Amino acid sequence: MRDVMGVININIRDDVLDELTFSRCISSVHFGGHYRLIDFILSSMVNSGIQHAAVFTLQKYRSLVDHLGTGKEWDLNLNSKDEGLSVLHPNLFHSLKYFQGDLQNFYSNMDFFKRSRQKNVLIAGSNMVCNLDFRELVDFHRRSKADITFLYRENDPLLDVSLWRRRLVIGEDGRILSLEPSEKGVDSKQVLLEIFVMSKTLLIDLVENCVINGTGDLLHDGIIKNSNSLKLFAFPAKGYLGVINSPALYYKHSMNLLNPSIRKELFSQPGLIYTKDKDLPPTKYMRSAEVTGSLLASGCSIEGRVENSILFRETRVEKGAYIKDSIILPKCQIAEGAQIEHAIIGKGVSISMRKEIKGRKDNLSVIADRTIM
Amino acid sequence: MRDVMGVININIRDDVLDELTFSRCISSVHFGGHYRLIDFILSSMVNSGIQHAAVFTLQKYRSLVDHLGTGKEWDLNLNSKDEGLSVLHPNLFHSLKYFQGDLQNFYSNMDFFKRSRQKNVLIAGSNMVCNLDFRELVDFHRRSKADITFLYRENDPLLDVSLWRRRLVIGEDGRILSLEPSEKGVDSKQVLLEIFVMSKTLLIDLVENCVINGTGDLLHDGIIKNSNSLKLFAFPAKGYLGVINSPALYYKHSMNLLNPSIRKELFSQPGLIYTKDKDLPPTKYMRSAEVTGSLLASGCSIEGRVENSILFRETRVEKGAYIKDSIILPKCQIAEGAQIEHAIIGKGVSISMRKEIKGRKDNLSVIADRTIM
Amino acid sequence: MHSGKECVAMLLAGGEGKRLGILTRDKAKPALPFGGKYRIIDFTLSNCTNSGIDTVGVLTQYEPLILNSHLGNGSPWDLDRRKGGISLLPPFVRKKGGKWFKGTADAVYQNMNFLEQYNPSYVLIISGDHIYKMDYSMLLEYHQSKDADLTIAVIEVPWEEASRFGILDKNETGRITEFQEKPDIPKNNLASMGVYIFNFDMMKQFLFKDQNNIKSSNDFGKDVLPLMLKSNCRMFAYPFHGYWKDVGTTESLWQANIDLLENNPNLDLYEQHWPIYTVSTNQPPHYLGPEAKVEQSMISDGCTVFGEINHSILFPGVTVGHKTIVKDSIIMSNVIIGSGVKVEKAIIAENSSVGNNSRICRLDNVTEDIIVIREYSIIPHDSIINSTYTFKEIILRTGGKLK
Amino acid sequence: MHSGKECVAMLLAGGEGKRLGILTRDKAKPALPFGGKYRIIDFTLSNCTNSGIDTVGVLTQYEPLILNSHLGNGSPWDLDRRKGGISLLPPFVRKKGGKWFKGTADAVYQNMNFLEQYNPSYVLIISGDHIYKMDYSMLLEYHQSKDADLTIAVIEVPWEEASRFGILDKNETGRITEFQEKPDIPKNNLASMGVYIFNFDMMKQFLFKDQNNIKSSNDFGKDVLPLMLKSNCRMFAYPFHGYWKDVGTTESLWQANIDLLENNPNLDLYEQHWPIYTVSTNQPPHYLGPEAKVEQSMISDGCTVFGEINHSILFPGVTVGHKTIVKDSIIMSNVIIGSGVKVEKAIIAENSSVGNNSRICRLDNVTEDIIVIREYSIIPHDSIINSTYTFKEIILRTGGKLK
Repeated sequence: MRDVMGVININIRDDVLDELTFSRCISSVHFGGHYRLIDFILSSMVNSGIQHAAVFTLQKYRSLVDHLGTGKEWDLNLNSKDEGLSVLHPNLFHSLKYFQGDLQNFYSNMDFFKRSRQKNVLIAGSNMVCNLDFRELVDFHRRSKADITFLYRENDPLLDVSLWRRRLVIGEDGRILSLEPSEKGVDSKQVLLEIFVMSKTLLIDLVENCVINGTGDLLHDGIIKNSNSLKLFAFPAKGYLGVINSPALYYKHSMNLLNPSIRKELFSQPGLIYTKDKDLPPTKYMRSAEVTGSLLASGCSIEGRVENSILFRETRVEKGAYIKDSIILPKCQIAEGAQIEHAIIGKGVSISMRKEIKGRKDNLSVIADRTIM
Repeated sequence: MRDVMGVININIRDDVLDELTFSRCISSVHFGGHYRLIDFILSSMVNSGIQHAAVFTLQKYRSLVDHLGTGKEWDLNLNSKDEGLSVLHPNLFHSLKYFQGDLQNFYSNMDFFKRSRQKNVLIAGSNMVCNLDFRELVDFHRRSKADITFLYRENDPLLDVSLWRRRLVIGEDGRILSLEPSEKGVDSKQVLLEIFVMSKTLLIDLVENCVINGTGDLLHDGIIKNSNSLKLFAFPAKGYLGVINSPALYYKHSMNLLNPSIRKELFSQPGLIYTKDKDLPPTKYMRSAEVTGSLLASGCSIEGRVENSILFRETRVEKGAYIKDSIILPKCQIAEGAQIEHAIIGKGVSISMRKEIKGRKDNLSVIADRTIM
Repeated sequence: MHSGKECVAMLLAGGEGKRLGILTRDKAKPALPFGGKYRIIDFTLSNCTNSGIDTVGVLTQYEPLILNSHLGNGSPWDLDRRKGGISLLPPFVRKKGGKWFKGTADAVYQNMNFLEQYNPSYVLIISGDHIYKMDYSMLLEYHQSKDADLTIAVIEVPWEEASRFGILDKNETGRITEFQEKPDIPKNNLASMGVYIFNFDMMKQFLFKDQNNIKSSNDFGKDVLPLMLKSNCRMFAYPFHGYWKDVGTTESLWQANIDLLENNPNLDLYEQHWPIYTVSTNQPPHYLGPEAKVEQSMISDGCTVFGEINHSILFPGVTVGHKTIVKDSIIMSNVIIGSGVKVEKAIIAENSSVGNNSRICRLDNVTEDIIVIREYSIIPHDSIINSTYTFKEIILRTGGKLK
Repeated sequence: MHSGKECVAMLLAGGEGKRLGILTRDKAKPALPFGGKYRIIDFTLSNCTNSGIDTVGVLTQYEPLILNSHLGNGSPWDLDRRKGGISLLPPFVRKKGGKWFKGTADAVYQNMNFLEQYNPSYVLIISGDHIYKMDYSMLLEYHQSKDADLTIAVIEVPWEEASRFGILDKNETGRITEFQEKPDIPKNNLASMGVYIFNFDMMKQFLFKDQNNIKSSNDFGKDVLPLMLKSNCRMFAYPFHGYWKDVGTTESLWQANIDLLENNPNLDLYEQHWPIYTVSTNQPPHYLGPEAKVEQSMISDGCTVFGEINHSILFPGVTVGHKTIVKDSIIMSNVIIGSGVKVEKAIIAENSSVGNNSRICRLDNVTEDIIVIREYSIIPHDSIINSTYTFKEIILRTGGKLK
């Protein structure tokens, strides 16, 4: 895998996650108790033997850059000798007011791609919850002599297929036979993922041959528009997979982690999921703690009751507080007698005594970072 | 010095250096054969025992971020445990079209300053050629119980005093007695440098008490306007010092490095100047090489004649080429018989056979990066 | 800065910890797990980091393998430096062979080359056996303010334990007037913590003198300090008042861990300004099952608990089955405890597994001993264990009983 | 990946380099300066980096101090990793003492714990004594494609030198049919480069067998390889055609350096895709004075030259005075040469100084010997030196003469 560069792309607008992306980009949204979304795709790359990962930034990337640091948690040295971790900043000459597709991001970093040693690129979105082994994909891509090979997924009810609006037909050998537009969304049971591999030469060609007008994206304007002249293949993705593009899917995939078999699949096979270590002591349970069916990160202090919930690091749950079916981001204070149900509580939120926050399963209560209630 | 944070500020517009800053910010302008301007102030900080340096970025910072890397060349780990190197990116919600003073840069990073462990800040511009020991300054600052202590310079003909337009009077104890505006520039022989130390609390007060309208700078709008209510002191700067704010001063201070005593003063006392290592072999001189009175970096290959000049890394000077009184940035090709005099040749420039580029001492010829002539 | 480092630390990490029995059979004492996720040496290393000391020589000797791999490149402690950082200093083998260090002073003397390379003004000597949080930069400031040749950090110990320590006396300026290593009849209870700051020049001088004395055991406490006092060196005592523990026995290791479960323990791991760093386990958050019950306990990343945890500490990656009760116990990393098990007042060391329906607890409630299960033990289903389990790996028939 | 690393390198760096005389008095051969700014070990380490091997155990033994400080945390070679990176593996001292490795195979055997920790599929054995550029990932691919147990990189050597090497024969598939370590009468000139890739399992098996043979010298070439061949293992030869040099003597060290001054040398240090990494000196660019004359030479950072340099190599930080002539010589780091000096066909080792108006050159032009000045030598003004200068530090009266 040494000649494959992993590229973590920004392929959707941040605002699809509402409050969760108010002060950070989607790659650095908290997920699963002590991770950020980018950890999953980045760890997948590292566990697959990729030694050079490039991460695009666009807007609100301060927390992302801070999270990635020198890359040492993934054993990738930032700016190391033609390998390791590269952070690709956007070209500040362009306007940044709105996200206008990823082509300009690729284009303004063409020098970087031309200079790099790897011959192939594996491009993936940053909003995937997964632990994928890309070696089979790359092997298949080589054997099939494809121009581009996509990962695809079969019969996955949680995948939002409307994104593609294409009718997908895959031949027995994995070749994509048809990718016709379909106004009403897709009725195919197979959905392409925004994870694909191609040669670096082809990437450079696609990007440079697109009319660069500051808008457009690689997938639709670079690949799909040219799909007649490209040999496109598809390879099935294995293992747990979540594509997070709405608060409802964020909640759904989070709560799935309370299922032991999903947790096992996601966090240990084929490799571990790495993240930035916050150097915290274990979580401490006091005499009055009552916690069941929940996932808790380090550094919490629990005196109250927690049920079927996910608590990120350094949250304090006081005596008599009750948290149910909820996700609590880092560093919250839940005071005595507070009641929280079907809610996503942002980072650093303080919930005062006896306050009640009750959402419904189909209408979650989402509290923005640092709110004091 | 553990409780002093070094802050490398962006205090002037990049365009004062014309072609040299076309594709990079002033901090990352090449200087002295294999350095970037920021190396001097950053190494000064490290050599003075400062263990936490924060570097502001604003525009065109890609080469700067790349140069700083993980900070390991300065033995500062990027994003390490409350020390090391911090890169402070601007707030992208604001417009970036024009440089509007540094206050907004400080303001949008207030959280960072509040969170950091150090009690004092030493703020310095990024366009200084120097090798300063800040320990005496900080000691003096502590002993004098000043609010802010500036470094100042006496009788230095190369300092551009017009920047300040203030009449400076320093008392015997070092206290700044007067800092009156003076329309016609300054006739004082003492000039304050944009290097000063104060407590972090005062910095936060100054920044937060300024009306934040997106313009204005810390020095003029934060400090000088409040100079009546602040105890300002000044301490003399020792050793070689260049403030680079015009192409003429860039050339002047560059050529000064051909003076052995200046070189010795700048590169070894009180500590070394660190920079990113490019892993290049030594420079190779062929049989026909004729080089005198010049400074040459690594990885060059010399067959021609070089006189009273500075050559950065990986430049090739062919047989019969003649370079005189010039500065050649990295990776240039100077073909057979080419003649270069009183010129600054940008990075990656190719000069073809027998081409003549002749500037004059008072009117240098400056060739932009990657030009092919 | 300039040519040298101001202060370099020499961390003595070769201790065997004999009285800790099977827990230190395969690792040096500084490598012992402590506090739910740490190893003992993490405390002194984090003290260095938090005190701004960035050059640490770690003197290893007894069973250094686990220590070596724990320390790695030093990055958890921010000690992965180009200049300085962590250097492992095992005993050195010359052409004619090599041998262990004679005493603590010999260990430092044998690594004089390492120190010379940094040419520090001061050398800090610390021991990887002790659990405490101390700002060495304050100690250094005190040392400088006293213009001392040597400063010793001291703590008041219970009178009955005083004869286990180096005991000293000082005058009102803090200058040390008397020093006795492990006196039979201690004159007071002011004990050396084994934390010293030397002026490097002075240290060299006395280490050379000590090496030239063939009768010397080349130990700081026994030989070098008394010699310096006799030579009228300026030796000062720096009083320390916080938590400081040398866990010498299995009982004291257990107690020091269990003490952390108090509401306001003497050793506070949660202080933001003084974090304790250790190697990341890269495990997901811990999970408590639908019927779990956890009280007065500390649980680490990667644990999965279906049963009941009471007044206990779970290190990372521990699994506890349904209807299992763990009480007053310390369960180290990656231990797997099956269903229907009862564990009481035990230490189960790393990577062991306990089969379903086993009982690990004293039969009588009279003795106060701790049951210790050695690392990598495999305890079959339905076992009954009521004494220290010392086999490294054993497979008994189901229902086996160990006495 | 997963639980282990695919390929871990074991770099043998304990070589004494006896025939290099005073140059290796205080440092192991892999630490010898070469090529204007490197040390010999930089070539194998850079090969690892450029081949994507990120875990390297460096087996040190003879005079490891300079090597240790050169390698540091491995960052120049991008080997400052959390998992893997550079690990220094000196001989280990157990309670009963320690001794040097018996042979190359013993050195690897003694560090089996280190290897087990990574549990690699393959182990690459290389020597820090050799200067060459090789892509080990191609070697590994070849090894995998042949489904080999062991692959040896081989090179054709001049017939007259063949008896210095392990000589082998292979069939048309590349499979090795014969292997003889340093044969008196070599049957051909295909020599082992001492670069091996083993399947880890197979290596373990044969290292254990070899240790059980008390008559064995525990050397790869002498014992393990012949044993494997006898046991009918799948051993293949990987032909290498580039530059490869084992600089065994002072003369060959001088020659290999001087060869770099050709217009198109066999060893090209300037290839962009295969950089050689080393520790940064943090020195400014070099300066040539107004009357300097430099021809057919290589000059490094931090040098200051006022005189004439002809067909010579200057390492970093060298100063050469006015009217001094340096010809056909290698001047190592931080040497200071005064004014009016003549140096010809000499190697001046690190940190020496040569006083004004001295002459360092053969009187007769008949002998071909190189004059070698040991590191840290101080040569007074007006000295005349025409034989190897072996004193570490000497102060003679001005005008002294050494024969």
